[in-house]
Amino acid sequence: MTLTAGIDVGSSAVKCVIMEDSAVEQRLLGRGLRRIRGREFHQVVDAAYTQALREAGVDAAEIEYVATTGEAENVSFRTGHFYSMTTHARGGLFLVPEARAALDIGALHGRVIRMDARGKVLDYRMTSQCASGSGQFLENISRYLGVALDEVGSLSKRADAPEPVSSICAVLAETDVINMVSRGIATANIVKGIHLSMAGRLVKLLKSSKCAGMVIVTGGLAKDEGLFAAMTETAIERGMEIELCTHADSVYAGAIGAAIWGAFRKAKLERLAGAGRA
Amino acid sequence: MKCWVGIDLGSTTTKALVVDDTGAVLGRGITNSRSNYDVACEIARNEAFLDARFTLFARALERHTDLAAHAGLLIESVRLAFRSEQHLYLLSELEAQCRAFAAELADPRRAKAALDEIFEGMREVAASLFEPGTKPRSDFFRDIAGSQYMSLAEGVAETTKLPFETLLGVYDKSILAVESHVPASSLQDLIERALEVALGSYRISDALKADLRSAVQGVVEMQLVETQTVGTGYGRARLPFRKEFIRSEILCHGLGAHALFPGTRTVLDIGGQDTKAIQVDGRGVVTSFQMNDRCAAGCGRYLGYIADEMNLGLHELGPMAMCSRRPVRINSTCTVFAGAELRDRLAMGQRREDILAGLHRAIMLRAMSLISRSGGVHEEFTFTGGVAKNEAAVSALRQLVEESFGERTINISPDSIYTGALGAALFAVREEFAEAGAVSMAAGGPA
Amino acid sequence: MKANIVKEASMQRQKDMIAAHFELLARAHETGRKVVYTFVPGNLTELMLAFDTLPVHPEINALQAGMRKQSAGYIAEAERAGHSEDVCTYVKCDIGMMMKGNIGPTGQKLPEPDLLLLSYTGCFTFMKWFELLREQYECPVAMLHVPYQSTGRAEPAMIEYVVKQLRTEVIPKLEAVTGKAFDEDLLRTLLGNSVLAEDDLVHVLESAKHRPSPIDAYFGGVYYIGPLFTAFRGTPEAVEYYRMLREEVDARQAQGLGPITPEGPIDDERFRIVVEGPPNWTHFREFWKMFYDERAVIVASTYTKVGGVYDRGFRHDPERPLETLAEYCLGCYTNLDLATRVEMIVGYIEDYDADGFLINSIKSCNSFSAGQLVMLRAIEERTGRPGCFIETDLVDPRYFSASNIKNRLESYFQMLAQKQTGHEPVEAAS
Amino acid sequence: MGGPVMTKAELLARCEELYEDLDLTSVREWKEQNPGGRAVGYLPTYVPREILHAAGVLPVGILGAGEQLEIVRGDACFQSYICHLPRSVVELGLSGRLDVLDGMIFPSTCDVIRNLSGIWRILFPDKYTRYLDVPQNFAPEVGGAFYEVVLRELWSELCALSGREPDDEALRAAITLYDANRKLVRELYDLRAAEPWRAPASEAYLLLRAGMVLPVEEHTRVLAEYLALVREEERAMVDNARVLLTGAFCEQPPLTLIRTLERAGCDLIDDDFMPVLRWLGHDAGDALETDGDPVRVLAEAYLGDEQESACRFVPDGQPKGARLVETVRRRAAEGVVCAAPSFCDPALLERPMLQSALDEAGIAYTAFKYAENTGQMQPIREQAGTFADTIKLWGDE
Ligand SMILES: Nc1ncnc2c1ncn2[C@@H]1O[C@H](COP(=O)(O)OP(=O)(O)O)[C@@H](O)[C@H]1O
Ligand SMILES: Nc1ncnc2c1ncn2[C@@H]1O[C@H](COP(=O)(O)OP(=O)(O)O)[C@@H](O)[C@H]1O
Ligand code: SF4
Ligand code: SF4
Ligand code: SF4
Repeated sequence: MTLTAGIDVGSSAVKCVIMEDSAVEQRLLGRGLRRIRGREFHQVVDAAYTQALREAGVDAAEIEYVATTGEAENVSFRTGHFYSMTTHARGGLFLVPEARAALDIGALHGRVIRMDARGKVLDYRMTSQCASGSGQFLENISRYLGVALDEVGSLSKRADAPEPVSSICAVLAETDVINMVSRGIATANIVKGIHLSMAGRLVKLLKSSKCAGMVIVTGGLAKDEGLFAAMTETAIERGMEIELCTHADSVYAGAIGAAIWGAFRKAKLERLAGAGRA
Repeated sequence: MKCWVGIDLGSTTTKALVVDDTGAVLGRGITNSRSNYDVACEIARNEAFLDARFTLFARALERHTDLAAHAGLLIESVRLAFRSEQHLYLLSELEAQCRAFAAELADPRRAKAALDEIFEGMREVAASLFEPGTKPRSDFFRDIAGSQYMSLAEGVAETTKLPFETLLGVYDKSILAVESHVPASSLQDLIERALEVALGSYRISDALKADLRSAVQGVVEMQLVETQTVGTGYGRARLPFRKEFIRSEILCHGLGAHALFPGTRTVLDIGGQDTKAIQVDGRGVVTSFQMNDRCAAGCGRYLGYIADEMNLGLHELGPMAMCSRRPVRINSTCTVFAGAELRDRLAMGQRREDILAGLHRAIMLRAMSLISRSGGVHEEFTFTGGVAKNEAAVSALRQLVEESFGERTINISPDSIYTGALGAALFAVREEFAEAGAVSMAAGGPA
Repeated sequence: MKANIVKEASMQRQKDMIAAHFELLARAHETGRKVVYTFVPGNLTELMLAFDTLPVHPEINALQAGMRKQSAGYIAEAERAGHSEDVCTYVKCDIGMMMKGNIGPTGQKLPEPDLLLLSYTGCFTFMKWFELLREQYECPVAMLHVPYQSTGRAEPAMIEYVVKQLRTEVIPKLEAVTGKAFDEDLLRTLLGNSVLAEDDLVHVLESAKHRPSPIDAYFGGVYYIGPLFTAFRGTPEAVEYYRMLREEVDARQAQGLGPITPEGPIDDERFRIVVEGPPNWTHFREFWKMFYDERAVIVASTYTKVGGVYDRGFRHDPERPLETLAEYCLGCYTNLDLATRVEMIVGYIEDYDADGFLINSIKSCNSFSAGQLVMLRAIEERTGRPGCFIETDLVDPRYFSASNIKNRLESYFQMLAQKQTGHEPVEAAS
Repeated sequence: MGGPVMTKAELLARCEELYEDLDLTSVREWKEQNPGGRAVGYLPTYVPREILHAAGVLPVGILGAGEQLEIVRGDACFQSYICHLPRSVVELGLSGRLDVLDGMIFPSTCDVIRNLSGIWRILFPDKYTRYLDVPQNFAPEVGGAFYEVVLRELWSELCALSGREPDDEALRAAITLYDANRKLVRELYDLRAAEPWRAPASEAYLLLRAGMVLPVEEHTRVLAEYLALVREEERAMVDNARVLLTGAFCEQPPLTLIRTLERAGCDLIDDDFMPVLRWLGHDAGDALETDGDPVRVLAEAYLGDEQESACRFVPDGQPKGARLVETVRRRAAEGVVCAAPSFCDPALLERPMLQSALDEAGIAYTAFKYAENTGQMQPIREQAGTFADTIKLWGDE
């Protein structure tokens, strides 16, 4: 039994998990999530970590490997760091064992990671560096529209005539949206329009990485059922043979993957050390 | 009294300006453009007319032998009292909205308790916001109320165990509602109430008080006839005006800057999502201009995102950046990534002041390129638009202009944000004279 | 052009010519005619016709796809296949079209090429374009490297180099593909036809010097150059088309009529503008409308010189068939250095008495775009007339921001109006 | 550099100083020490530096301004969708930093560089400006003959600039000098491929950048010293992924990017940085013994060499990417990083062809774009790190 922690520092939130690894099986014991929101990030990491430990009922001293991922290289108490696509693939696989690709949608990026049954990364694609179509954009717009983030999804599903968003740039799209409001377009239709435009980009990414079969959506936007529905629609429309799925713990995928690789690495280090001694 | 109006429907703010037949400014109004365009116009226009009455009130006082000496202070306290009244009024509207939305939540009882606590806190602060000598963080209710609400809600979320996101959602929805309707209560009522409040703390003879009241009465009753309105700005196409009464913001900024500083030959306007470099001749007529391309990197909204990210008012960015000793170099000014860039650098251990200073310089660098594209700075230079209110932006600009073009006179008006509206108002005056077949006025109008 | 436009006979004629050409292409494999893909700038149409091959111009297909609103889908297809967002959208549109079955503008499937004739004039992207196509079609490429006129002159060594390549590379490959021997006399005859058509085209373009201009030399101009810049130069059909066009334009000019637009003729031109850069094809009508709504007429444009600069005196010379083709290739607009381009535009502004000029900077096309901002300053300085700068793309609708462009154009026209009228009363007042 | 033998750290510090020195101080110093000597700048890709040398001209590679310079006037000349290099070059020019140069050469590379030559003429009408056409037809009697004319013209123009007479002997000597330099560059790459931890890419990069400004004799000495030092040095092996970088042939990535890649676990064992140093893969001088005309020797050396580059046409019969695949195999690389400048048409249009060749050969790759002033390394680090993780965890499958 190995107890490991995974810490995923994103650009908008910190996610932590505590996992138990018995070499054949892993169990998720505790989770912690904190939005960063202008605060000093070490503080946020501590808060999220404490929350996860508390839920797991584990003491910090019991943790044998603290694995970080994302932008967590500065976490002082880490044991090792893994790159985020490696971890999202592994985490996605843990959550949905049939998944052969993870679509990670976070605050500033979208990326597709294709993997095999052991979590080996086969291919990956990222959205380009321009921020249009990212979670941050959605967040900004929903604030303008006065829609709480957790309502975005259900609202979008109520749309009857989605209004397309034309601009590539998220800032200019914001103006589009303001125009729509003043033209009296229903909020649901605006939100759906944004979801469709984001879905278009993300599905394009899936298509270019030649994904097939089960794809698990991870990251913060996995919770957004509206975006999920829009992506499913778009994928069907474009004749893609994929099945999108998500998981209640999708937002923790990176952290989970890190924790699992941490255990893997720890075992390997021990083997190496053992071999050294022998 | 006849007056002319210029409306600048910008991408972030809507400005209205009222001028008299000499082109002198009577009143200014400003509001967020975020809400409905028509409403934004309406609000800005109302505010400008109201402000015009303050100006007329001041003129009346100045004509009064005994009151003239007090005029400045008096007007100021009436104004503050007025703003305070207005704030309280909006706060009560906001509260009502929030409560209505909260009632629909899954746990209305807990939500109510949370709102009780938040609004109590907000009202407490509200009293002190408009005391003489305090500098408000922003001109906008949205910003002032928003930052208070946010910091209070954070604590309340912990104690009531209501998710912060939920509380935030309630606010976002409510502020939108508050911003999107023209206040029901007559603003004129407010002005009179404000006068009473101001008089309460003012020791002058009853006779003078009576004179004052009648001066206010006279001003309030005076008919302000909106003779002609010219619209401009990013959203001008949405204004319900005839085409002749809509002017490109380039021409308006050119003319406005010329009116403020007749020696101007180059104008830089940084608005919410566009940056324009304009060259004008000795009459304020535009001779060439350049605008940023579709990418909105480095425009005013950029600073907005940064302010949001730091939970600061726009007013506070400049002063903080000015405290920097070693600005960092920043290359990317993608507006949407602004927040990320900031977080990234904070995580790297760089100082907030230094990052901010770097960001301001990066924005002005982009602007400098546009200026060079339009032909450079050879004579007097005027910086207009909202960002000109930001001292760090101005100081970066001064430095860069000197580095690239040598020493130049750089004009900044405290009313820089109204320059476009001023240009539009002057066009309105001119349009009317032209229509009447009279000789039109000099291009700048008598400023 | 669409039906609601005033139809001139030449328009119908051009339509018929194009339809007939695509008909031939559709049946090329039945009839055994060889198909050669090639480009507009520096095209060797007479030489291709001398071998009885049928030319296909990928750029024209791309622009047609743009006008038919299909380009977005094609570009998306190419980007999915790994092409970058940053590169020329003509290429991506063409590749996407090929991936989706190579259905041409008339709805018929285009035949695969027997030869890719890469006469790459004025733009490096052409070279990559045909490298990409070669991977797909696995057919030979005849490469004709045309050196750049960096000092505005075609040096003898350059001409010699191009002629040598025609002899050792292009002609042998055409011979190999068609199984026909090179017939220089036939080439001379075809070149003779070219000259007639070229004379008439220049006459038409120069009619814009007249006030009011009977033509729009950009939005209308792109139609006028069609036959001469594509598959028809050297054919009797082209000669006849241009004679017809010339007569129509002369008639309009004699009657003092303005140019025809999709919403009727412009009868009272208000602004005369010179345009540098290609048009946008996805919003061609919308873009045009922004001009004719303000009664702005384009009196000269550089885009109508991409397939040959004829109005500065060049004509094909049947007496020196290969040399003249070499000189033609070397002289296409985008193969000229920037100073020469500036010179040309300044000349247009003066000769056509324009109020100002517009640069339509195309995201895709560095060949045109790199340096346009420097040209803008140089031209403004030389002529004292204001320039307007806008950014669009050829066939990627994502890069056409109507509100942004309209905003600029509106400001620009208001500025011209202020210049035209604003000054006098001011002086009167002061 | 000369003088007492330096330590490796000193040597690299000196190179980094040269890399960061946008004012071309070393060129100024050279001109002071060589009265009457001329210095002429050239842009990336291939330029026959032997001709410059033979004309008494110091060739100075102008590779942009990296991440260091704030761009104002350069941005005024270029739209946002054009790569970064020409902006910084214009900025360098307009800020007077290139005043020490007596001229500029713009080798045929792409439309941007081509048009930049015209911009240069407009902005600096008094300076010698040369657009250098390079043939895409590789037959000696066609493209070769044309190239010879071009080179002779260049030579006589440069001689006019420096007040010398074209002298075959001088050109022959120059060819020999540059051959010696190329030989050491090849050795450096061989060493990197064999023991990448000895000569990390970030060091090699600095070393090669020094070759852009130093006189060839001195650069050859620097290379020799470095090679001698690192061969002796005790340096522990590092377990990194062996990757090859392609696509960076013109606008160069900033040093921090190369360091980021290394830190993310990638050893760059081959690349196409600064192609002018490696365009000719063999000794041109060998032909001098059989052909008396050094200009022709140089022209044919160029034609005959099969350097694959996005700006060079691949004639029929040679599949695109074959050379890349061959290099991967020869260097025993485990993967390819396709790194291209943003908005670089040649590199980006080429990319799908290279990638399909890699796919076919079963070689792993990852791709991203950069600019010479890219500041945000985070996405690149994530991507390269994942790539290295993948190779390290499963590379041998
Ligand atoms: N309930 C929700 N519905 C929609 N979007 C959400 C929700 N919760 C979080 N998000 C989005 O998820 C993003 C954060 O995702 P995350 O994967 O944590 O990103 P990062 O790792 O970059 O911090 C935020 O930008 C936010 O917009
Ligand atoms: N008080 C202030 N202090 C600093 N910056 C301000 C202030 N007010 C507005 N701004 C800046 O000005 C921008 C809006 O400028 P404005 O000229 O009104 O733009 P627009 O006309 O596009 O709405 C805002 O995005 C903000 O960055
Ligand atoms: S277009 Fe918009 S999102 Fe993209 S870089 Fe520019 S500001 Fe950022
Ligand atoms: S870059 Fe320009 S000239 Fe070249 S193929 Fe594209 S559109 Fe044509
Ligand atoms: S980076 Fe690419 S596009 Fe830019 S100048 Fe170099 S080769 Fe040309």
